[in-house]
Amino acid sequence: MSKNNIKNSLKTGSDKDGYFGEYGGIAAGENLMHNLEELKNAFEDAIKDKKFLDEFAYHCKHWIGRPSPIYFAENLTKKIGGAKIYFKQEHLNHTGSHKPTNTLFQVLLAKRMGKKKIICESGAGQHWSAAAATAAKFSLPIIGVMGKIDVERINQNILKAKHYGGKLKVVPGSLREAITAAIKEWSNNPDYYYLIGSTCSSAPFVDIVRYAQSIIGKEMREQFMELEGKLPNEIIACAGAGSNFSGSIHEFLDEPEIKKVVVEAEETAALTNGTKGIMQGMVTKFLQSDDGSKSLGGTSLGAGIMYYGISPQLAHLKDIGAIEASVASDKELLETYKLVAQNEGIGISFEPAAAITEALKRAKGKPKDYIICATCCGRVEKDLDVIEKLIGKDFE
Amino acid sequence: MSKNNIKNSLKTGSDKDGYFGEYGGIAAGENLMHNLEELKNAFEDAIKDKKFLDEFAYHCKHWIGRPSPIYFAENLTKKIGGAKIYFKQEHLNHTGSHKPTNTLFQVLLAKRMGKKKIICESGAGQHWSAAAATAAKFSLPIIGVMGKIDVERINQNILKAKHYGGKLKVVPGSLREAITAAIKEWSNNPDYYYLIGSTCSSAPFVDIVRYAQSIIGKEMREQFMELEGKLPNEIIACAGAGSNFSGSIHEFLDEPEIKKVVVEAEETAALTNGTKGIMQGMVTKFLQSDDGSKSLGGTSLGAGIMYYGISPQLAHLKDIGAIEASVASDKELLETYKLVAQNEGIGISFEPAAAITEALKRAKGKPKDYIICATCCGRVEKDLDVIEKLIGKDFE
Amino acid sequence: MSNRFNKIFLNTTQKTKLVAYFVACYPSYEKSLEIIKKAIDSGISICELGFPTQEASGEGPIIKKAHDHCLEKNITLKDTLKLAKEVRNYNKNVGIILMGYMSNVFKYPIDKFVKELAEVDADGCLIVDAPHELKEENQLRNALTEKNLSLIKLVAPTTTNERLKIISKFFSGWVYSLNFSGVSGSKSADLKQVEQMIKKIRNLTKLPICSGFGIKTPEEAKEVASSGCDGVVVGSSIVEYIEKNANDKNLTQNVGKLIKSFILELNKQ
Amino acid sequence: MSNRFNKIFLNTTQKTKLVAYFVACYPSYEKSLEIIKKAIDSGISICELGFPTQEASGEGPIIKKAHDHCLEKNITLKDTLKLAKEVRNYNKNVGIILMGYMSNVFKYPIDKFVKELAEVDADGCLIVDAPHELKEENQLRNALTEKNLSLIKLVAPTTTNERLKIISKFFSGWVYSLNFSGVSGSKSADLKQVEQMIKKIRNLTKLPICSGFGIKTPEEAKEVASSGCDGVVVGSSIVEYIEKNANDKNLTQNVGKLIKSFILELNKQ
Ligand SMILES: Cc1ncc(COP(=O)(O)O)c(C=O)c1O
Ligand SMILES: Cc1ncc(COP(=O)(O)O)c(C=O)c1O
Repeated sequence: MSKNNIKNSLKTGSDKDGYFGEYGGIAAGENLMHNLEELKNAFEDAIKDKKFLDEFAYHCKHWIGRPSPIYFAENLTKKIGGAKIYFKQEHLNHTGSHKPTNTLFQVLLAKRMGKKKIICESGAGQHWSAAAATAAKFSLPIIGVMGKIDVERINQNILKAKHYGGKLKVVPGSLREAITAAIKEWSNNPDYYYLIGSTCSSAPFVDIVRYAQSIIGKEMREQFMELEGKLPNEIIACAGAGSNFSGSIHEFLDEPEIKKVVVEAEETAALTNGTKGIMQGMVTKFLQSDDGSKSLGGTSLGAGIMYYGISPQLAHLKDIGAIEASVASDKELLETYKLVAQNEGIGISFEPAAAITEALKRAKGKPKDYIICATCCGRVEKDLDVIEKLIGKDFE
Repeated sequence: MSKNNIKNSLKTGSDKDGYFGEYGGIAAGENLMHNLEELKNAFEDAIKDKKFLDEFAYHCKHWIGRPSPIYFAENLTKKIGGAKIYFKQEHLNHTGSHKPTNTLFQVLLAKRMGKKKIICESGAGQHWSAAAATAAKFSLPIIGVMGKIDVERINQNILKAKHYGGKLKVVPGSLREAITAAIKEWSNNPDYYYLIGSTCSSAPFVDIVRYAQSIIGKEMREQFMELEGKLPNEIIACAGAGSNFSGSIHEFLDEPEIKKVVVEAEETAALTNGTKGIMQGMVTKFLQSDDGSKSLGGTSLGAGIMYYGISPQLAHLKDIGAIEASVASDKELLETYKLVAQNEGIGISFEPAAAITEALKRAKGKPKDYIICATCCGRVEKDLDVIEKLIGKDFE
Repeated sequence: MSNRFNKIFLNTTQKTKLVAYFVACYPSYEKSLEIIKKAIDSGISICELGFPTQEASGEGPIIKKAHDHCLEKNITLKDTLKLAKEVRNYNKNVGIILMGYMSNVFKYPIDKFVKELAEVDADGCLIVDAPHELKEENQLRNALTEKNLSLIKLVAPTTTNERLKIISKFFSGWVYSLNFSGVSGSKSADLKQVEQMIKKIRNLTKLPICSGFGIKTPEEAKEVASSGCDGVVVGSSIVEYIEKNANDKNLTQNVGKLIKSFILELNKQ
Repeated sequence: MSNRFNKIFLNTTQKTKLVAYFVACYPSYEKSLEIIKKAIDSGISICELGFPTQEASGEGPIIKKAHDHCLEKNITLKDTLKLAKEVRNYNKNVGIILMGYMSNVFKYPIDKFVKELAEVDADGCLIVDAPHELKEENQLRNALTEKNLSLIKLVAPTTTNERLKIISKFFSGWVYSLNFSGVSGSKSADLKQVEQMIKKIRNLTKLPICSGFGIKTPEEAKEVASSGCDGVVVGSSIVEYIEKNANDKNLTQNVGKLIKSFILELNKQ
C-alpha cells in the first residue's frame, strides 16, 4: 500500500486487491464493498495528511502514554542464563495493552470520515474497553459485540467499557461469532464505522491495524539504539489474529537478520496447525473442518490469543520464511506469569505470557550479548481471578 | 535538608530535627532512633550519589514507564467552560498509581543500606502492591501490614502483591492500625527496612517520600513548558497523608503565583478539620479526640485518601498560606468518576477523583488561557466493583 | 451460461419469475427434497440451494438458524450437490443454483465443485462473499464459464456506478439485485430504491434481473415486481415458514400453498 | 528531681528495686487502685501508671489490650492523675511516675499536665515517644524540671555511644534501660546485652538504672538484676496476669502474691 525504496520490501503492505502473496483479499458480500473501498481511500488519504498523523502522535503521547518503554528483565536473564531478555512494555499504555493505539488511530479515521457511530467486536474485552474509552474521548457512540463465553470470563473490561458509555451486544459463542455478528451489524448499518481490533478480516483492515500498531516496532528501534546501541536479535510477540506481533515486527521486516517469532495459543494455533481457507472476510490459515464449513480449535487461558485464524500477512510471511511460529500451552502461560511476577515485579496477562514463554526458551544458552525482546502486551488485572483460582496456593 | 539558593526557600525540606515549622519531628521510641538516624544518613548520602540517582532514573523510565504524560482534558474543559483542565497521568505508571516511584526509590535505598528484608503498611493496597512489585524486582523479601477493613474492600492489589511474593499481615482496623503495627514490627526487627507509603511518620520519612515523588512536579514543568509554553496556574492533587500532592507541588514551592490545592476526603480531612497533635511518630494535624487518646474520622470511598492525619509539611505549608486545602465527598467522587470516564475515556480511581472534583469546580468561569492541572494518581481497577455496585445502573 | 436461464426468462406465462431460496437438506435431506419438488410443482422458476456454513456472514438469524441445524447434522456441500441432482432428475426445466460461501467451495476444492455442479446439471452458483477482486472468485468463475455454468453476480444499493460497470462485465445467467445493504431477513425493500437499482442495471446488461432481500409477503413480492425486474427472490420468508412448521405433517403441502400465494400475487400484475 | 527517688534507691533493704507497670484504671478505676495499693504493700518501690492511648506504639498486644479496654470505658489521662493522687494519699514513699505517649500529654496540654502532676505529688513521667529531638519533649522536660519532677529517659540497645552521651545530659530521677529494641512483651532479655548496657550507662551517670522489657518471671527478674542494675521493671507480665484473671475475686490478693514472688527472687541475690 505505502511506497518504499527497498526492492521487494516486505513493508509495502497488501497489493491492490488486498493480498499478501496468496493470503488476504476481500471475501465480503457486495453490500460491504463500498464501505471497504471508502475505508481504503480514507485510510490512504489520512496517512498522507501530516495534520492527521500529528494528531495521532499527539494523542498517542498524551492520552495513551506512548512511547511504552523497553525493559531489561535482568532477573529472568540471570535465572535463565543466556541472552538478554527485554520486554517492550505495552501493558503500560492506557487501558493496559497495545489495543488503544489501534482504536485511537481508527477512531480518528472514523471522525475524519464523518462517521457518527462505531461498532466493534472483541475477544478478551481488551479491544472493547480500549475502543469504548477512545470513543468516549472523541464523543462517538459505540456498540461492542462479544461472545457469551468471553463475557462470562472477562469482567473488568466489560465494566470499564460500560462506564465509558459503550453499549455491549452479547452473542452466543466467542470472538469468532463476535466478529461475524459485528460485520453483520455493519452490513445492516453501512453508515457506522467498523472498528476492528486486530489484523484480520477483509482488506484494508489488516493494513490499517498493522499501520497503527507499527509504532511499537518504531519505538523499539529508537529505544534499543539508545540503550544498547544495537537492535535485538530476536523479536517475539504473541498473536491472536496478530496486531501486536505485526506492530512489533513491521519496522524490521526488511532486516532478515532479526528473527521474528510469533507465538499462538497452543489450542488455537492457526499459523502452525491451520490450513488455507476463506472465512471471516479473508483468505488465510484457519483451524477448520476439512470441508470449510466449521472452525475448529479449543480454549486457551489467553482469551486474547484464542482465535482460530491469523493475519493473512503473517500467513504469507511464514510461508516465505520471514517469520517463525511457535505455540504456548496453558500450563506454560501460568508458569511464565508466576516467573515474571516473582522475578520482575510485573503482573502480565496471559497473552504476553505466551511470548515470554518462548523468549525464555530461546534465551537459554545463547551468548550474553544476544538480545531477545518480547512484547508484553497486557497487564494482569483481567486475568487475576482466574490465576488466583488456578494457582493461588503456589504463591503462599 | 537539601541546599538551595533561594532565600527562605520552601524547598529545603525539614530542619535538622525533622520539623517543618512547628510540624514534623520525630515522636518515636528510643529503640527506633538509631534506625531513623541510620536512614537519614543513608538518604542524605544517597541523594548526593550520582550513580544512585542514575539508577533511580533508569528504573523510573524502564520499569515504571516514567515520565507519565500530561493530558489536556479537552471535553471536560469544554463541558465546564473556563480554564483548561489538564491531568498529570500518574495512573499510567506501572502498578497504576504514583506509588511505585516512592517504592522504587526506597527499595534502592534499602539495597544500598544492605537491608535484607522490607516491611511496609498500606491503606488502599496501592502502596502494598507497588512495594511488593518493587521488592520482587530487587529480590528482597517483603512483609506488608494492612487493616482488615481495607483488605476486605480491596482485592486486586492484595492478589497482585501476593503473586509478586509479598507476605501480608492483616491487623484489625484500617490504615492507622496498619501503620502502627508496621512500626511495631520494625521496632522488633530493626534490621528490616521500613518502606513507608506516604509523607507521614517520623523524619526523615516525609523528606524521603517527598523527594522521590517530586519527580512528578519536575516532569510537569518540562511538559507544560513544551506543550503550553507556560506553567499551570493551579496544581491540584488529592492527599491521604500527602505524597502525591507533595510530589506534584514540590517543584513549584518557591513560585507562589502557582496556586497549589490539596484535596482530602471529606470524612478524614485532617488538614481542614484537624487539630495539632502528636501521633503516628510525628507532630501534625489530626482528626482526634480532645484528649489526644483516639483518632476520629469516618469512611471515604477513596480508600487511599482515608487517613486521619496529614503530612506535617503540608500542615506547615497550609499555616503559612503556601497551599490551599479542600475536601471532596463520596457523592462527588462518584460523579467525577463518571464524568471523566464518559468524557475523556479514562477510568480513574476514587482518589484522583477528589482532585479532579476540585479542578472542575475551580475551572468554571475562569479565563480560557488559565490552566489547572490535576494529578490523576490512580486507575479504576481496584474500585471498579464498588462503583458498579453503587452507580452501575447510571451507565445503562 | 446454461441455456436454461434463457428459456426460463423468455417464457411469458409468468411476467415476474419466482426465485425461491431453500437451505438445502433442511430440515432433513428427504423433507427438503420433498419440499423443493412441491415448490417446483407450485410454480417457482429457479431454486437456490443454500449450502450450510458456520459463519453465513450475509445471513440474518432466520437463515443462520437453519444453517446451524444442518451443520449439527453434518450436512455438507456434497449433500447439497446430491440434492441438486435429485431435484434435476425430478424436473428438467427449473433453474438450479447453489448458493453459499467461498469457504466450502474453496475447500471442496473449486475445480471439483465445478465439475460436480456440471455433472448434476445445475445451472451455476451464487457465492455471497466472492467479489471479483477475490482471486478465488476468478478461479471459480473461469472454471464455471468453461463448463457453461453461471456465477450469479450480486449488485447492492451501495455499489457505485463505476463499480457496477466493472461488475457488469462478469454478469452471467441473471443478475441478483440486492434490495438493501444488510443481512438477509433484516429489513424490508424500499420500492423507490429498487426501481432505481433495476434501471441502473438494465442500462448495463440485457440479462434478466432478479430482485432479492427483504421480500417477506406475496404483497411485497408484487410490489417489488412492479419495479420492472424479471424475477423476485424469496428466502427468509420461506425458510422461516419451514422452521416454524418443521414438525407439521402438512409442511410440504403448506409450503406449496405459500409458494402458490406468491405466484398468485405476482401474476396479478 | 523529687527527693523520693533518692530515698528509694538509697534504701538498702532491697538490693534491686522492683518497678511495676500498671495500666492505670485497669480493669476498673477501683480495682486498679486496690491492686496498686496491694502491690505497694507487697514491696514495689516505684509504680508506673500507664495512661491509655489508641496507638501505644511501644506496646505489644498484652498491654495494648488493656489500653483499648480503658479507652472503651473512656478512661483519660485525667483519671490517671486522679488515681495517682489516691495512690499517693495511700503511700508517701512509693515512687509514682505516669507513663504513656506524647499525644495525650500534648493535648492536656503540657503545662497543665505538669502542674497537676506536681499537685498529685507524683515524681515524674516517662513518655515513650518523646526523644530529646522533639521540641515538645523539651517543653515538657523544662516544665517538669521547674516543678522538681523527673522526665525518665530511656536508653535502648541500639542507642549509639555518641547519642547516649547526649541523652545522659537529660537523665533525671533514674534511667530506664531497655533490654531490647522492640515493643513491650515481645522478647526475653539477653543477660550479656543487659550487662553491657548497664555498664555503658553507669560510665555516664551516677543515677540509678532500672532495666526493663522482657522480664516475665521472678527468675528472669533475678537474672537481669544480676547485671548490676538498681531496679527491674516488670510490666507485661503483671498486666497479663490481671487480664487473665480480671474476674477472679482473689485478683488483688493474687497480684500481691505475684509481686511478692518477684521480690522474693530479687532478694535471693
Ligand atoms: C492483552 C492482549 N494481548 C494480545 C492480544 C492479541 O491481539 P492481537 O493478535 O491483535 O495482537 C489481545 C487481544 O485481545 C489482548 O487482549
Ligand atoms: C491511588 C491513590 N492515590 C492517592 C493516594 C494517597 O496517597 P498520598 O496521600 O501519599 O498521596 C493513595 C494511597 O494509597 C492511592 O492509592
